[in-house]
Amino acid sequence: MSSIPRSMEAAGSGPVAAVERARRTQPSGWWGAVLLIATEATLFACLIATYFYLRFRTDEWPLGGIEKPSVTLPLVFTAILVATVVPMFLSVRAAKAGKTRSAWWLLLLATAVQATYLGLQIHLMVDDLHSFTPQANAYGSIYYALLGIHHAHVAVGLAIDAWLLWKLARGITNYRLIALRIAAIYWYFVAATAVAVVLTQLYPSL
Amino acid sequence: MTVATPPAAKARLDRLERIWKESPGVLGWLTTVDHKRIGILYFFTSLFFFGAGGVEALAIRTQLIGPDESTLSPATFNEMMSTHGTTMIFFFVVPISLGAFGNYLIPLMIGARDMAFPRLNALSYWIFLCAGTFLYVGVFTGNAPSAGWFNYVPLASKAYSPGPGIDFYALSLLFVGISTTLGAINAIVTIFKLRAPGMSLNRMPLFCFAFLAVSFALIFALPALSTALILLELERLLGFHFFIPAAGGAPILWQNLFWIFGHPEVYIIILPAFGIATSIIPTFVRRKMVAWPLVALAEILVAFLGFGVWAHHMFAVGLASATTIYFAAASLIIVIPSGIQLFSWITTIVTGTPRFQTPLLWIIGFIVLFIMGGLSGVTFAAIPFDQQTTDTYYVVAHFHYVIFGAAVFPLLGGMYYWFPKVTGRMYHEGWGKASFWLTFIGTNVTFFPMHILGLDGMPRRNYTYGPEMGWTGLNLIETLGAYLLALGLLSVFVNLAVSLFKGEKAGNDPFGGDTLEWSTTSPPPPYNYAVIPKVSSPYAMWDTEDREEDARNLERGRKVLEQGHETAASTAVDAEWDEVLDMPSNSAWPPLVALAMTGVFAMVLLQQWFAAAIFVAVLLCTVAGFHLKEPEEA
Amino acid sequence: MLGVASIVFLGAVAMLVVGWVRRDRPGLPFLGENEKANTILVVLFGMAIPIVILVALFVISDLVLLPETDAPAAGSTAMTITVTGHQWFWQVRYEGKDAETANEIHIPVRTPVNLQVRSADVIHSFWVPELNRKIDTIPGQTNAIELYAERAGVYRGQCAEFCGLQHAHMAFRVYAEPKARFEAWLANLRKPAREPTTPLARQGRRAFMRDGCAACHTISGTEAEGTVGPNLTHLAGRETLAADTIPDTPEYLFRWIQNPQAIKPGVKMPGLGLGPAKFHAIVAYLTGLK
Amino acid sequence: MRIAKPILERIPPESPVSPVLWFAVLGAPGAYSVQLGLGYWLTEAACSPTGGRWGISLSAWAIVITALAALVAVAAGLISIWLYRRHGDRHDPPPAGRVAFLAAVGMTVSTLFLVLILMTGVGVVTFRECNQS
Repeated sequence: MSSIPRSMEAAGSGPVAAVERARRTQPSGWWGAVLLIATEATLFACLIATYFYLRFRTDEWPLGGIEKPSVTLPLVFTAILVATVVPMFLSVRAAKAGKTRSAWWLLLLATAVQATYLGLQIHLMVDDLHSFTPQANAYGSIYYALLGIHHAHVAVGLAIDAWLLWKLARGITNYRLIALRIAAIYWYFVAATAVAVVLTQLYPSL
Repeated sequence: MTVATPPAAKARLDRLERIWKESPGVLGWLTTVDHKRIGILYFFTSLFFFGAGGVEALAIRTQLIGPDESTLSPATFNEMMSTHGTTMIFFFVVPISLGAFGNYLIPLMIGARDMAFPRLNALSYWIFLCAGTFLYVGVFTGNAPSAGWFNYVPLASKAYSPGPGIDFYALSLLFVGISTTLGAINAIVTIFKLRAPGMSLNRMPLFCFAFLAVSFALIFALPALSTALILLELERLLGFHFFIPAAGGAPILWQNLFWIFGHPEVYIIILPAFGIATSIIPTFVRRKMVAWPLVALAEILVAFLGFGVWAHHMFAVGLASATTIYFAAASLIIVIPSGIQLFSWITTIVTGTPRFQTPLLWIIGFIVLFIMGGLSGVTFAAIPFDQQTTDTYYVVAHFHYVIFGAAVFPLLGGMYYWFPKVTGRMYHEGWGKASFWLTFIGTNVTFFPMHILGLDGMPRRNYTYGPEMGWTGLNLIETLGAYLLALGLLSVFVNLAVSLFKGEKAGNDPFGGDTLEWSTTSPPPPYNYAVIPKVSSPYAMWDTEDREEDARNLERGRKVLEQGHETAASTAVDAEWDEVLDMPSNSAWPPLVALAMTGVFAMVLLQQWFAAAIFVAVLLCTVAGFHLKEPEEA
Repeated sequence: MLGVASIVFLGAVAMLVVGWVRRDRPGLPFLGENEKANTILVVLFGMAIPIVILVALFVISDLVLLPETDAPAAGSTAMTITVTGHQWFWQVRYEGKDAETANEIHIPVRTPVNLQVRSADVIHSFWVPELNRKIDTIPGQTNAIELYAERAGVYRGQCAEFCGLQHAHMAFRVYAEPKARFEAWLANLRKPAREPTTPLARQGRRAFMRDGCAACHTISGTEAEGTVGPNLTHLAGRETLAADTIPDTPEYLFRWIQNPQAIKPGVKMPGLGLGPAKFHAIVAYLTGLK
Repeated sequence: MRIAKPILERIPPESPVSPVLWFAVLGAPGAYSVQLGLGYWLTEAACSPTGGRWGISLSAWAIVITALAALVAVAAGLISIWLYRRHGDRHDPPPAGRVAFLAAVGMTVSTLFLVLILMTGVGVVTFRECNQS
């Protein structure tokens, strides 16, 4: 704790963990990620605000006789996605402690579950498309817009996971540890938006 | 520091020079990650868009020179006025302030060697260039947007604007929004993390406070615009419904989303000007700013309150009274932070010993124009008055006083002020003063009569007016004023262009500046500072002992960081030295990522979904390539 | 408001002039170099005084004056008029009176009228500067204001929200008339269109019905029931054509119907190319529709 | 395996940033944001076509929200004053100088937002609910 490290040079579990311990405030990458998430979160806030704005224009909701959404499956799926927060958190903790291998396996576990979630969600969305389309009316439009943009965020998260799995398999560096931490924050954010999105969409049935 | 460099110091400077050298020639500019070069690229690109927007403005004024003129057809007029607004706001003022001034000066002012994310910085620039080109491809192929810069639906919906003009508008703004968001994030992290050790929040230059405020405002304002644009394009390209009442949509939804972005945007435009003013005034007045903490606060506060006033653009749409009150109250209170700054500037000038050189003249012009624009702005918070004057030339007068007079004058003053720093040469003082007076008079002759016309009932965006309305004389004066204004602006750029080659050598610090950038050479070396500077006040350059210590540190090799592209990172609040970072060097990936993105946007515009998907794949590959090389492998 | 603004502006400029005059002397006039006094000055002029002024402005304009522009409560006025904005003309209907016209609104003087505004296409804004505030016409929404004229006269109004190509030519007139005159005017408006009296006019009527005009325009009492363009039942009673763009004289009317695009480029009305003879006949028919 | 090389001695760590200080600075703006956000959406809901069914009393809500927001602003202001008195001059080196700076900021901000919160509250209560003007 008595010296200023050249942190970007740290490679291998030991030095990386040492740099991580020595750092007194968050690294630049962490700030960048948090700010990006802040702007993305605002985007979701605007979309959800749009949902309720449209809802307050009318007496009938959902519009045009569309059935109210079913509650159980979406909630279960969301719970699955939220659960992946645990392996992500543990993965970061393992990496910080210098246990790169367990970090990698935990990340793989999280990725597998997240991918399954996306698959199931898309399946559910295709089912919905059979009963009503986004072109039907404003309800359908905002319903699918919210869902689609949420799915896009999950897909981006999976791409980050894949890249990290590839990188971490080749050992850890300070740079990769920061990337893993960023990925974890990103998934916390995606999990939070998943909850917000699903509660918004289930609102007519609640 | 350049005087009689001791050999030990000389060796270190040479070594730094070698480490930070970039590729020569065009390739160097294409792959550069140096914040100064990127700043210069931003500067010339946004200046080009300024020229385009200016030509459009002159065309508009020429059409309005007399009643029932037919220089422009109504269709062309509407395209001109829509493109003029869009260009000036999104492709000139914001990029030149954040991209050129912010980029070039923030790292210098805080004693850093680059932005926090240098390659991301390059990417922001290339995206900006591609997005601007994207819009102007539309303009030059006869597909300019024509629903005004705030693009109200349903006029902008497919039914009333069937051509691709609106798509060019919406997609190019989404596109440039990515660039601006990345730029804002970069600026914030740079200011948070790369401040020279010792520069705690209460020792940061006011310029940086202004840019911090702007960047935060952008991060929270742009998503509202992006949402609006995404919804609009989903509606236009894929047949979704958000804005058409028959399908359950709401036209006012667009206005809400747009102005949640749009009003903060006004402050985003003007805050960099505040920052520049607070840099120029202390230098030429030879004293520190009066009420420094209040000014720092005011800069942040303007950005914050800007989010609570959006509906004052919508007082005529028939909102509930209870709703309007929220926004009227906030629109009044937002005057206070501006008042604080205004009186701080004025008091500083009065109590100091000002030298009225060109940069200070522009700032004084700015103060006068800003008071005018501010006072006319307050009147919009009086709802009944707003409901009369909104959408008339009174509004046009008001916002040109604010976003031309108050926002662009300091940019021009700043060009003069930092010209010697960037180029190493002095501008011509006599021509500088003349160009100021020409522009100042031109601005007032152009925009002042608009107040009167507006109060007399002339609506904005009319492509013509009848002779019986009695608006002929003032319109003629305005148009002549616009030509004068164009001449004034031209003389600024001619002065600077000639001085670039013929100006006297400037030296490090021709004005006795107050902030760190004046301590390094003109132009600064690629690594900015050989020694990470010592900072113990917001006026670092006036702390002579600190600067002498820097020179001694160079000789002794303390705080030099010469093992690679290195810079110091500090804690966010009190700026204690926390780590040494390795910064990336030249990269060809940023322009490639931007090109791939252009492909995606172009294919979406053409509704070639399969090709768009291919470009998304290409984009992913380029992003992966971007991250291929890690810093420790550099 | 202008007075306060002028004082602020001149005061600030005066201080700048003081700065110029005292450019070689540091410190404030009288007070000298006193950092505390400087800060107090900034707080006083930049915060304290503005807060007082702004709160006063808020109370006066937004709490006391604002209710004057309130939408009238339902049923509180003697008469309701519905104005619908179209690209680029105004449709005017007298509710419950079965009377319709375009681009001119007649109201009885010193009588509050409930004005309901709507839009048929994009957003417009209804604005008669001398009578009341602006009110936007929003598709899917009905807004209301009170129209009240203290003195008889003609008041010009216009569209104040950019609405496309011919936003500049979307004006109208409000005629505030003594009650009796207004009633007579309204009684005439409620009648069906006059039958043509001359052979030329009859010929014009035939052309109007057969050659396309009727697809867009309504003339009540005839088979012309189009709703795209303005109602022409009493066209000859109006003073202007094409939303206050040109005077309603036979010469202008002829030029207008022969080639509307030359007078108002982009207007939805096409030039039908029927030849001068038919156009003369149509003008003869329309000028009879008093 | 490379090791991160230290280059300079570190200064001893300083006192952490206190949450009380940030409450003093951000309390009043936060309270105002809640007032605006909640107020806007309550109005939207109450004045919607379905609004009648929900029976939202805008004035009652406005009074409650305004009172709470004003309370927070006053508290933040008082804490700022207390902090400012305790930590000398803003020219001192950090952290004392920074705390004094932020406390000065807190005092100004709290005053300003208190005025704004009260203006808004009084304004909303004055008007007939959901009336257009």
